[in-house]
Amino acid sequence: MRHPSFHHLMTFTFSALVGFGFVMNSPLARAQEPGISATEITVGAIGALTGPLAFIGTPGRDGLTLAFNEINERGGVCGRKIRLQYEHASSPAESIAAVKKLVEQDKIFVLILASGSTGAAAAADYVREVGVPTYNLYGSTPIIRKPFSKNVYHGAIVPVEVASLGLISMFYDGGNAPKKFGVLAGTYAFPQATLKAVEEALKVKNINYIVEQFDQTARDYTSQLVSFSRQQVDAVLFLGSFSEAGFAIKQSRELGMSQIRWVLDGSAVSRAIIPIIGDANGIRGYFNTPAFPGQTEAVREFESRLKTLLGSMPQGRPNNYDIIGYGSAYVVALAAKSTGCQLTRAKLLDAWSNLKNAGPTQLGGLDITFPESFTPADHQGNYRLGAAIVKNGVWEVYRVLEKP
Amino acid sequence: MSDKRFGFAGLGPTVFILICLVAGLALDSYPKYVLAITIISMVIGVALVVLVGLGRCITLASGSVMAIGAYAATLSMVHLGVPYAAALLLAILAGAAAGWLIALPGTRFRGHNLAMVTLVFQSVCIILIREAKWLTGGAEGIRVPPPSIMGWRIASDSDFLIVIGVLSALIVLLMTILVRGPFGKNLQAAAGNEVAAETFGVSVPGYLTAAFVVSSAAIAFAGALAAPRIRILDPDSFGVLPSISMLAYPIVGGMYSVWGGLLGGGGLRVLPEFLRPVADYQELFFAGLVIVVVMFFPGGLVELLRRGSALVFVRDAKRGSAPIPAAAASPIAAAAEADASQVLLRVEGVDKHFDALHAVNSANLMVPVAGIHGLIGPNGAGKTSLFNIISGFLEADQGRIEFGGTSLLNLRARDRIRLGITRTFQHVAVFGQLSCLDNVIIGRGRNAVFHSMQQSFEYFIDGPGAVAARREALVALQAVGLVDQAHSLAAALSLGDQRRLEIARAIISEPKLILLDEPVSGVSESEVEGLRQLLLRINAERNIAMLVVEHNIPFVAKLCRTMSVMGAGRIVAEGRPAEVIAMPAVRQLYFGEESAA
Amino acid sequence: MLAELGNILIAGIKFGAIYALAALGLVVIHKATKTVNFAHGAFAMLGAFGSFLIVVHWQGPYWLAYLLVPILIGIIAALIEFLILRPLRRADMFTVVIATVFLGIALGEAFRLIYNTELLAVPGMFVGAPFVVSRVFVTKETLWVIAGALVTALACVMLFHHGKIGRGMRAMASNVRGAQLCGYSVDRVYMFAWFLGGALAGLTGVFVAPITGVSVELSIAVITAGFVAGVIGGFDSLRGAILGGLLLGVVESLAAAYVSSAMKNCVSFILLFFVLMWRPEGLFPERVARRV
Amino acid sequence: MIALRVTDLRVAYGQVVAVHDLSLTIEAGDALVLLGPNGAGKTSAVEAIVGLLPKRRGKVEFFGEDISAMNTSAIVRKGLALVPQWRELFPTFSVEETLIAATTAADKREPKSLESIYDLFPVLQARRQQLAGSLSGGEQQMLAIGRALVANPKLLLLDEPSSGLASGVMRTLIQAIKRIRQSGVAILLVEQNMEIARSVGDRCCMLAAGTLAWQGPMQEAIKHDEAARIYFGDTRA
Repeated sequence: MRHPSFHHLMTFTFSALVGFGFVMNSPLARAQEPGISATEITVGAIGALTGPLAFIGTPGRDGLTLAFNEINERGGVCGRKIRLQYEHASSPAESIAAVKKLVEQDKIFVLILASGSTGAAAAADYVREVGVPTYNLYGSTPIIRKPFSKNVYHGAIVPVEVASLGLISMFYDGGNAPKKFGVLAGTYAFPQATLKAVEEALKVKNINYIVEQFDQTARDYTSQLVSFSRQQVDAVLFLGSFSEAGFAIKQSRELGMSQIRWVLDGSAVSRAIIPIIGDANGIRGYFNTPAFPGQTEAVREFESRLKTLLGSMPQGRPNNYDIIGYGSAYVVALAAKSTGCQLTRAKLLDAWSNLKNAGPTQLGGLDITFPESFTPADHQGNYRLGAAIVKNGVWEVYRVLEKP
Repeated sequence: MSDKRFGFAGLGPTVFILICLVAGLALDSYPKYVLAITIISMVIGVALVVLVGLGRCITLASGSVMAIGAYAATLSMVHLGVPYAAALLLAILAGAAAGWLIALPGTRFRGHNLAMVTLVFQSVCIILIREAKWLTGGAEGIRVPPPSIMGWRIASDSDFLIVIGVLSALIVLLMTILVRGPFGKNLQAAAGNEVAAETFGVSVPGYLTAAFVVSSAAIAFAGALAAPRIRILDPDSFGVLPSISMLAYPIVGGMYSVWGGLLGGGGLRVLPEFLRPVADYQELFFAGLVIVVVMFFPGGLVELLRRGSALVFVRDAKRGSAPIPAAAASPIAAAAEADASQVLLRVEGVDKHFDALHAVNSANLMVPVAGIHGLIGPNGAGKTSLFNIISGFLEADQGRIEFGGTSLLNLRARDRIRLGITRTFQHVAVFGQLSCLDNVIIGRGRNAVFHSMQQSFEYFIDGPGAVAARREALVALQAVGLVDQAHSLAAALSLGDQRRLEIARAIISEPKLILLDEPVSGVSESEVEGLRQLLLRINAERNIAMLVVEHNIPFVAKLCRTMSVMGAGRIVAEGRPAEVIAMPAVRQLYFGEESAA
Repeated sequence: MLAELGNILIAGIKFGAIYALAALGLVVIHKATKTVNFAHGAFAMLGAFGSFLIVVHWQGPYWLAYLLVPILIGIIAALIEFLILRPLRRADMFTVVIATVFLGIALGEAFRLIYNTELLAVPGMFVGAPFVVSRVFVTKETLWVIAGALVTALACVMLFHHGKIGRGMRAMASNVRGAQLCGYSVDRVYMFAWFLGGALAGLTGVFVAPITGVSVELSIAVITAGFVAGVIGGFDSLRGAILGGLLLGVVESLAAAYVSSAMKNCVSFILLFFVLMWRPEGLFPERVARRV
Repeated sequence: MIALRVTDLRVAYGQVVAVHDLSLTIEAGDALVLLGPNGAGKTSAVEAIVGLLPKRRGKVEFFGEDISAMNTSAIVRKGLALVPQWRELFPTFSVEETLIAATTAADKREPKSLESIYDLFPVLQARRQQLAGSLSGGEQQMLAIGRALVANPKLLLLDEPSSGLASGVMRTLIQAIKRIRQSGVAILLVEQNMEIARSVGDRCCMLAAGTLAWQGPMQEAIKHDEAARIYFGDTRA
């Protein structure tokens, strides 16, 4: 540096900035159980609020918020209100930072992961060491589930091995027998995880198939579709988001490939796919809850409550992330309640591991998710999927895919 | 200005990181973690100062380079069982190789095309990582094993903070040494004024390549340090958007100093932690911040703080200004007649065409040893073309140019300094971002990339070589009367003083010949005479020959012993100034035919 | 096999026509003002969003979107020129590139904040069964996009090369001082060039909305494709931009079909790389008169 | 009627002062020559007058109107045209299109017909469709003058029209400039070349090192050998 005074100032300023921030934010250690006070239970959650994954994190936050508001209006759990502390995090690095903040600084009682697969995976890796009760809502990759950990639970999203079997079974619904399978998969994280499981399942079943891939947010599927057409594929399994699925299907129609039976991965099953395709009747896919928005009274009521909360309803919502967020909030509340209000983390883990049929209805919420059950050896709360189909321009769940 | 330097200044950034590290050890686990990745961002910020700030190269490939480091280290640990320390070294090598690869096309482009070339590298790299599933785990990511160094398993937050802090401090120290030493100065010179840089042996492509290699190696190292801390590597974490955010580090912090990189990288990484309550708006906030900085504070935060500190602390500008004893100031007006038989520069039959224009038409010229020769002529006479041919910036179609018996044809401009030819420029070409002292030091030549890197260490410890260089430079500055300004930025000088600085830079290498390109153009009347005296004195004291192209004929006439007059590409007259000016042919050249009568 | 190739080529030309329009806007701004607008993709995204508002949100007629959106985005672009680029006119290229890069990010994020959703779908202007000619399928929508985008692009080239206002921009592109001496005002011509570039971006957005939907990613997709197409064609040639766009679309399609669908983007980047290295002036540069 | 009045004009590039406090006037219909060696600041002065260079200080009035703060296009539209030293043509424009482009500068005044330009320089008519970049140096200079004339200016600034031209072409140019003057257009000619200066100008201003060194009738300038002194300095000493 040119001037010593400047050099000192610089060192001083920056150290002060760093030091000040952290000291101010670090509370004194409390003797109490973390996240529990006489009037409040603090629940932490992470998910992306900006960037390309915001479409998962934002509905997650909204669903959780709606459910906790309802619970609190009814007096809360164990005489305490539930406070949701939601932190933005997208990449693995951000996820770890956010989780550390929640666990170590905000002293949350329970952690909810509402982020995409890789972020959740990095965070899960950390919480396994810390032991904070953690609830993974949306992460589907095996990397989160393995190795088994007694403080990590998984909710509505089923493991890819289960989902892939459910997906394949839907091709045979209504007495259909596909001659040749095509798999159209995105090159990014979660489609790749599902692809791996699907390929294994197809191989086991000795089914003849071909795979084509596309980049995230791809909009031109002509070459992949032409390849399917060349190989006379009559059944396509789509692994990707609704927008990608929508444009792929739209283009298949434009290429005259109207005989294909489409089955979509859960992340692609959304209302927003209909306006892209236009006539979407007959398209199938699984949904993570027993009813599609609009299908039952309960879901319609959910939609109107969510709309009240948000002011207006963005296009394509509520989606499965909203609904899962809502249902999962109730599961957390039930787990807390079933400790007999002995609110310690150890008791919570015990109680959670023995929860049966947990869901919103047990606490007076709306019946819109599959009830979740856990055992000490199996922390996957739900194995069921709703097989959905588009009829008259709307999605509806036509049967429930049970655990294979 | 004293010969003494401010000793520990260069250690500042390193010490600062170590202070962060030590202070961080007392903190909770969360701030420890944030501090660790903040320090990593600081390293990236510093690395980008080298490339973006000093080298003025835009890069959108930082994300992929970081990924290369992170994956190189992780994959070698996972698949080959390489220990962490060796994996870090591998990451540096991989980063350097990546930098070199980007530089291959990268040094050919500036601005938006460079942005595009780096974007190509970035995208292709990420696609390859994603597609090589068998190796990298593909898009789902790969778990990074917990590292250990010499049997010490790095597991706790403190362990990580120590490893990251110490190694980052080390790499920042290396970068500081390079940035502050001749390497950094020459790089800035190369990016600031290519023509002038080449004249003094600074190879522009060489330095830009080095900038890519050095900064990429450091970014890759940062990636390798970060890998075990972020536990899961996946290609999307190193995509285009992170690359763009990293580009903001040096811009927001301040592009020209190590502090700027530290402040930008650290500040932008730690800011989101403070912005958590308004997390939805943070990306918008960042983008807005960068736009505001480029529009209103081009110097970044560092410049802002510097101005702030100037208000708080009174600058002790006069510190240690003990001038070198004045040399005997005795301009020798009646310079010795040059020995005309000894020819230094001989130009014979040089021809140059630009399409149909015959710019130089078999021109002959001769400059004797220690002589001063002038070249004048009306606009468009071809003086500049001839001058550029002699200085190596233009190729002749035909003819011979010999300097002390060696042919100058086919010799690059940057190689002429070795023979003892230097020059000044019509449009002053000082390196504005550098101090006068550093400007002059570049004039010593010996500016090959590796040499300047070695020299940077020498300068950092203020070794004998550095002291000698500084002394030589001060002597040269004194010769032109600028010794008091040695530590001012060249851009801050008056035009006349910038001309003097150019002369100091041209004479420090003790050349045999200086090519002076319009040395008084634009200089105020009062400074012209001073410059003339200066040139005469330098010629007399150092026996340096001069070739002067100038429009100001009275000035040339008084300065030179011989001169040539050019018109329409030909040399029309030659001889002593007074004789030449009186020639009818010359009058005709300037005033048209009738006045010659 | 031939039908297959036909289908692939038509898809390539459809996207190529869009790329051409995107590249054209970039080139118009660059040619007249020597600025590369990295926020161009964000302008197109705003255009697509405008089309969503008019067609879906307010249920307006489609032609209104084609009419209003380009004007609106043009005005926004001209405003940005006035507020951000004009103060930076004397700054170096480096600063300007950085400013427009982050401007693009800022616009994208602003959109995301307003409409927090993954994608907004916009219906096509035409519906109905495709035409079939020996197993080659062409929808009305595809025809409309190809014809509409190319006709607008050609009209723009005509305006630029023969119109009065285009003459001003070309004069400015050719020689700023000379243009001023002919009575053209730098401020006005620059602002108009940005307006025109913005309008082209807006139009790109309206054309592309039914094909891609409206999302933040659209902005990166458009700027990348537009830039690559521009460089391939010759960054200062309007005709080159159109040809470059079409070429890029077709090459991408063929590569995805016959090389590897996962490597589609790689191929376009490799094409760009080779053009930059071996023909930096582009494949279809403007003819340049010698002896200036 | 005073066509142009320049008062205390100073032009500088950064720290380089190119023109020091220059004052001069041109009567309507008059012809003034600005002489001086290279680097004397002549070009800077005329470029500052038409607004191509920023003025540090000083005032420029055109037919009584203060145009100091206007930008180039506005000044040109007032009827003050410049033929710049480097011609600044548009190489990709044809001759005809160049002339049409310049009609913009006529603004609300009536532009001159292209025929009148072709009448002045018949060779341009022959080259009507040729690109400006492909013309010879002399033709380019004619086109540059034609371009300035199309806007029907009241004052024409010519910056070294002779530079780089063969003597035959120069004579054509001199004739043309004389004709332009006869049509009532005032002329400010910047020259190094005495021959042209003499055949066009009545009055003469000499610049040296950015300042006005001498002014007076053209004949005086030659008789008193003023030019030689300014160009070559006092070399007898």
